[in-house]
Amino acid sequence: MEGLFVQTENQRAFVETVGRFVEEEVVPRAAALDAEPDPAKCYSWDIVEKAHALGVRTMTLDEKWGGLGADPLTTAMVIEELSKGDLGVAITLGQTLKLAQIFQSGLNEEQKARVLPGFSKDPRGMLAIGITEPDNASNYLVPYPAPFRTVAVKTNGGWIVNGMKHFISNANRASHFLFFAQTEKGKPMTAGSTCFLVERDRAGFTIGRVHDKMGERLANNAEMIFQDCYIPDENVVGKVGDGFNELAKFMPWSNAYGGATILGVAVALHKKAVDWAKVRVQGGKLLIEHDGIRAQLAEMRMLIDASRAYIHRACWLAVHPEHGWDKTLGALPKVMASQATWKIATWCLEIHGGHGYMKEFGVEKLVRDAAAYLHSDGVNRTLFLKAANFMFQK
Amino acid sequence: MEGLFVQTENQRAFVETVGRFVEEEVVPRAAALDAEPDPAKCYSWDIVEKAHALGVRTMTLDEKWGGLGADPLTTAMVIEELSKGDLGVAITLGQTLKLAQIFQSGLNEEQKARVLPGFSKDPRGMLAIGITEPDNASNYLVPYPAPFRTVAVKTNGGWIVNGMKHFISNANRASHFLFFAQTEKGKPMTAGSTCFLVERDRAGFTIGRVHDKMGERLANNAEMIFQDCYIPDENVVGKVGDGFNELAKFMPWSNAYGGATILGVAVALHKKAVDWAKVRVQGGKLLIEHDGIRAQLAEMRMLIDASRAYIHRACWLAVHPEHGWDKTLGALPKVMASQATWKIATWCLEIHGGHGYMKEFGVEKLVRDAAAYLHSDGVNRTLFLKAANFMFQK
Amino acid sequence: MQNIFIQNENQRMILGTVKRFVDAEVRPRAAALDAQQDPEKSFSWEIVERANEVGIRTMTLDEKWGGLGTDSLTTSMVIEELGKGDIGVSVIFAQTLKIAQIMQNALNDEQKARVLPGFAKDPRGMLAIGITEPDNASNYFLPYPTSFRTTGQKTNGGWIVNGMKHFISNGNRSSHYLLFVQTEKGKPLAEGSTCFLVERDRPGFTIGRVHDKMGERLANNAELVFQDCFIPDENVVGKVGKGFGVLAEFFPQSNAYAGATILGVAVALHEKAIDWAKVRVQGGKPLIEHDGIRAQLAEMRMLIDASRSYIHRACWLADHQDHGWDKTLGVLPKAMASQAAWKIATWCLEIHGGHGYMKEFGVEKLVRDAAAFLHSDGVNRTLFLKAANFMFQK
Amino acid sequence: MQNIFIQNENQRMILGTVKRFVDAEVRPRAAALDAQQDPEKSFSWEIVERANEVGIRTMTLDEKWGGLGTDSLTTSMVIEELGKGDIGVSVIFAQTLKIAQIMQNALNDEQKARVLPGFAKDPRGMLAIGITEPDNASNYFLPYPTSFRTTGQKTNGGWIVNGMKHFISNGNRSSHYLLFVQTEKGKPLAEGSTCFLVERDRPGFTIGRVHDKMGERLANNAELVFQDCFIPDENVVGKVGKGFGVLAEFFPQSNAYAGATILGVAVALHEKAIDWAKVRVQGGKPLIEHDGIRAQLAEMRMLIDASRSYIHRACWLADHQDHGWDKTLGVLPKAMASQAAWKIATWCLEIHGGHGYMKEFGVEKLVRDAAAFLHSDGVNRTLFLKAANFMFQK
Repeated sequence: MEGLFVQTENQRAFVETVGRFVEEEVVPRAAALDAEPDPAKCYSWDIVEKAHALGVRTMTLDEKWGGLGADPLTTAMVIEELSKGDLGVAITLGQTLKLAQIFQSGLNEEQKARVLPGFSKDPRGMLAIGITEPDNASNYLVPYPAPFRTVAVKTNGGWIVNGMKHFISNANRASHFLFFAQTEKGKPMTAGSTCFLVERDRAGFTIGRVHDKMGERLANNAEMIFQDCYIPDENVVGKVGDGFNELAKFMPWSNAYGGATILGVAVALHKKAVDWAKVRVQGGKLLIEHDGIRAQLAEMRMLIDASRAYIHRACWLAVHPEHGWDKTLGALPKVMASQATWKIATWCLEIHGGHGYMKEFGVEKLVRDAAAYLHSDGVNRTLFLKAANFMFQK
Repeated sequence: MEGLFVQTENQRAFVETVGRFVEEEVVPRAAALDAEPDPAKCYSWDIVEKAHALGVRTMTLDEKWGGLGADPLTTAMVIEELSKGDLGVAITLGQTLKLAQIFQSGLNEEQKARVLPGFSKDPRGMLAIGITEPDNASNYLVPYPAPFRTVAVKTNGGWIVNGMKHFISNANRASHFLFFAQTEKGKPMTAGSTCFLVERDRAGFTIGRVHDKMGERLANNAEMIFQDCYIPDENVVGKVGDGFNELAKFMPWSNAYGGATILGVAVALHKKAVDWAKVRVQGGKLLIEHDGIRAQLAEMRMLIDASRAYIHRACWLAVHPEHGWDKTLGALPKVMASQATWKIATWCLEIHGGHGYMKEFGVEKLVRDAAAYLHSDGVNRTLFLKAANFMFQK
Repeated sequence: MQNIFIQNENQRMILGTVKRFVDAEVRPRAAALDAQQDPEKSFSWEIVERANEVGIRTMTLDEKWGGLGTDSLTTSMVIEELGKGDIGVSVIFAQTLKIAQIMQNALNDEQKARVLPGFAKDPRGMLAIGITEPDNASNYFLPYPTSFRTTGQKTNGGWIVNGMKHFISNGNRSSHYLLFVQTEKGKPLAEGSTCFLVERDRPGFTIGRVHDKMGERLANNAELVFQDCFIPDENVVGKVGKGFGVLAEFFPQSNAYAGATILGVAVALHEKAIDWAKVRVQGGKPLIEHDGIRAQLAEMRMLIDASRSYIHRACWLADHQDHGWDKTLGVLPKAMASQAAWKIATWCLEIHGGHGYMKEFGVEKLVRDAAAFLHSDGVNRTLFLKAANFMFQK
Repeated sequence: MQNIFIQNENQRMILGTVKRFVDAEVRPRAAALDAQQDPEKSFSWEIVERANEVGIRTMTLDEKWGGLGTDSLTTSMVIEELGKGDIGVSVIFAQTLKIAQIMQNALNDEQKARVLPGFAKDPRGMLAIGITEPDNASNYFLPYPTSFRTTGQKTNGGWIVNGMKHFISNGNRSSHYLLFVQTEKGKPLAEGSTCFLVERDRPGFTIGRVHDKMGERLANNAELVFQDCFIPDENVVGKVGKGFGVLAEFFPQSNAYAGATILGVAVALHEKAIDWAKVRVQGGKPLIEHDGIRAQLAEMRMLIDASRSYIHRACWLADHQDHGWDKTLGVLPKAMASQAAWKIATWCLEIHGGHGYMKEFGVEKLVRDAAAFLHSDGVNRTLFLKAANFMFQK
């Protein structure tokens, strides 16, 4: 199916490499990791190190930092490929790939020189970004004029930060973080927050609970806790009080990455459904010979291909905005892909009957994974409202 | 299919009578009337007179007024039966059946004695109710504290009314009307409007445009226009300034009637789909032998039967509220039935392929008819909001 | 006719007892049992024993056997009430209550005298029914002319049974089983199978794997394995070769019971969604004040009430078949309720955003539970095909 | 790769011209033409002649034949733009533009020299293709091994054709036709049919009924009737007995063009919905400020953009098949776009309430139009089955 969309020889070759990595390193480990009751144990450094060895972990870094300089379109293809093997792995690495792009664009030269070489060399170098707070999820997306609860107060040569973030992907695994704190009281987060760079071992910064999730378990999400954490001025990213908007500029393809992440799950579900339909007999003939099932398998394909066309368009226009970038492309492709995936998950489960519900077939894991993107990267309804704001200039 | 739900011998016999009437008088006329370009010509007095002769037109009147005293459950069954033949006919008669119940409950003795004998005897006696105004549709349903634009000013011995109503079923066909006018300025309609009885030939009251509709064409909807129309005090229904709430008490089953009205269209569509599936050959076998189509025909049946069970429950509880009436039953059964019908309409059209799109097969008329109840008796989204207000006490 | 629509005093009393049982015994245990890694440990004898104490376990038995003799409508209400607490608990009792009804009708007097008193007295007495085999699920439903793989060979005074069943609810927990066995080779299962009564401790009958499921974990499903298991002639239920008729004849309400179980889950999800919508603030006001969410909560209510109306009607007509029982009522109500529950599960998850995905909120458990009935008691598509066979006499 | 995603200057210029044409010539005429009772009168030669003047009618012809030589991607953009004005106008030109492309590829040089100059010069030159027969619609798509009923008997210097086609777009309006005829009896149509070029005035070829359709009325569909019609050998297109390959080989983008037509309708509906939401007040504020409506308007946008991405990709790959053309791209994009359009039509109607149902607002016309592509160019279910055949090599 990929043949449809892979465009250049380079992309094709790299995606194939990633595909082999997924087959060899991810797929054999995924079910057992998913089954760990302790969410922290669902994470695999082995997979990360193997990805590092292949150059996947750092592929979005420029060549001068030791990467491949992959563009967003290629990166989206790689993320989808990872996700065919396991959603959590795609998130763990995808988050790092995206943040490496942001680090390159958003950090100043001193910061880059300080952070990127180490990140590039460390086989376990992972990145995370702290935005979501218990009472502040959609407010960030829509945006509603509320402040962050995580607060930074100016002090000599730096800032004292107090507060917490939750649901943060890679939080307990990352070496470097970006996070947002309110630096001007009484202002909404969009006008009075600042973006900071923080290192894992900084005093006053600790990791809270690792969240115990329904699915996407191979990725860890955790709380970030700040208690009188001192962060020096040289760790401010962009401008004080304006980090928020500045950063947004560097992430136009973030939503499309979210779409690619969940689309891999759709492809994996579709493959399960096709494979099962080819072996399961009902009423004396294979399921795949039943009209109703055949048509449904093709409809899944349609939803996957339309979603992918949309995601790729968004990735490409994000770097060629003069050809017609529209801000809705920063909100809707993930919604399309996650709705499609959820429909496909439901149908795949139905096609498998009772077998889909038993853990040994692997379908139920994919359904639990598929559920993640009804909310990840923004609840779909919230993203519709965000897009509507772009469309109608609230 | 009806055998499922018909409960008493009386009901069964009467519904069968109506079924014959539909087969003999409605079905043979419907396509030609629907095709009239002038909406006023789509209406048939012949059908009304035939319905009168059978006692259908007056069946909800008490026996002392010459009717059969049919209860809401029986009436809902009859309305569905009519609608299997034609939606517009079901609306024309259904509106009259419902309003006759309201007249009996809401009019005072003098008013009843003045109106009901004539209505009962007149073979063309039809009833209408004027609520909707161009700027006031959902405000009435939700309700939002806006006033009616149609205003009645007190004068000696009566009221001077000015304003207009639109989209009113039977407006150009009725002998007697109820309508709402704002009698207290500055108050919302729920607090400051009064219900009036008005006769067709009253000076200052005229009929405006007959609306040209997509479907349900055998029913007429028209504008009611009041220009310095004098209405005497004895035509006030209920209390001045409180007619609105008082009347609502008499109509708990109104929404279920709406559901029964559109459900008949669903049954007609289902029948078309089954009949076609039994004769149309695809790929060497009848459509009805294709898994996908068979399953879909059964799913239609499910949607119809669940809707009907819900409608009947609402009708029965409306007259036995002590057994568990809930106000959502006055808002949701129509939504359920109209959503089901629209899905069935879409599937029926798809099953017919190009043939469904050609006027001679009659499917496209049913699709145009089915569309009516996405809004009739309240836009579905508005009714959800209305039900939510009942559920959450806004 | 009353009984179709209302809860009488007796029902209200029973449901009150069940609700107290659910609140006191099921809810406090459910999350921890669900979280057990070993599926066997997700089952709780304490719950069974408490249910026994308040009379739930045996309520469908006639009074002469120590039960309450509840009719199908009341039983379905109880099953729904249990499902509000936990789907697995609802399933284990629904099976037992249903099979007790079948036994009372289908066993001969000697068998009843032999089995029912012990079952009634045993506080852990549970029942199971063995039909599904790895290659024979939908063939049983549709039915397709294949044989059961579990076969019985006639021998002196009885039958030697070999084969296995899987996915059997209560398979590892029951004291007595009804088992379907092919006793005439070369015939399809609908014509050549026999129903046997099997006791738990019969030599040659063992329990295989307990299935590890996505959800519905408080119920155990297991394999039944038969190796040269001797079953005496006196354990034949009904007539040899007529096993298939046992279910069809004695258990029309089975599908509606399944519908009641999943409906309970839908209600629990709806409650979660409402509770969350009342406390979660988005854009400065609680979710429940957002139009879109309000309308959705009302749509959930509609789907629940329409499904319940349909289920109740099916149960009542199953007990009063001369009032218009139709065979589609034995297959479609579960499909309706499970589709509704799945839609509600999806919406509930979306409304909760990331919180719904975390195990501590309990929403993700309900989603995993809701998924069970896309296939349990028959994949919906298969049930549609079965209904189509009734509708079109294949 | 650029060409997949962007509109270049040339495309922008052409689309500007088309938009002006639509605004000036199509929109002002559409409602009145749609309202004509006689389906023939819904067609407008004025529109065709104006389109000819600005170069639309012949734009797919190579420059040497007097056209613009537009590629498939540009052509699909033009077709969508026409569809925004009126679906029927889009259909009549999509047919002509598409068949002109086929003719350039499939006709031999003598045939081209004979036909194309005249077609290019004739301001009313329109084209049609005759495939569908009353008993042969989906058999052509799937394909199922039946024969066409329209047969050709070899005779001296040509063929004697008898039979009929129906539902043919432009059937009564074309100067030239491509016609599919069974020339080898006993073979299925995929193996024994031949494609013929037929001129309008050929003896023995007449036009039957013009079909009276629900919508899409500005396009005429008609029957083609052949009674002992002699067609000379030099009118055979391609090879005798190989007619079926003509389409498959020369017209991969046909399905995407159909998708573009219906996508135009979706865009028009979306615009209507937005315009109405901006002016209609409910509960004291415009609909567009209601969350539920805002989110829905954004979801429509998503469906439109995902469909368009998919259509554009299919068109581009159809012209550059070595970059990864896949046969499913020749069947699924229309299914995607027509499902999206139908959902949008339903929502647009709901948002308009009663106003959408009245003819004067123009919404009901768009709904009737949108219904056309549930079947046009293949019923969606049939297309899913066709795609499944490509995916699983039946």
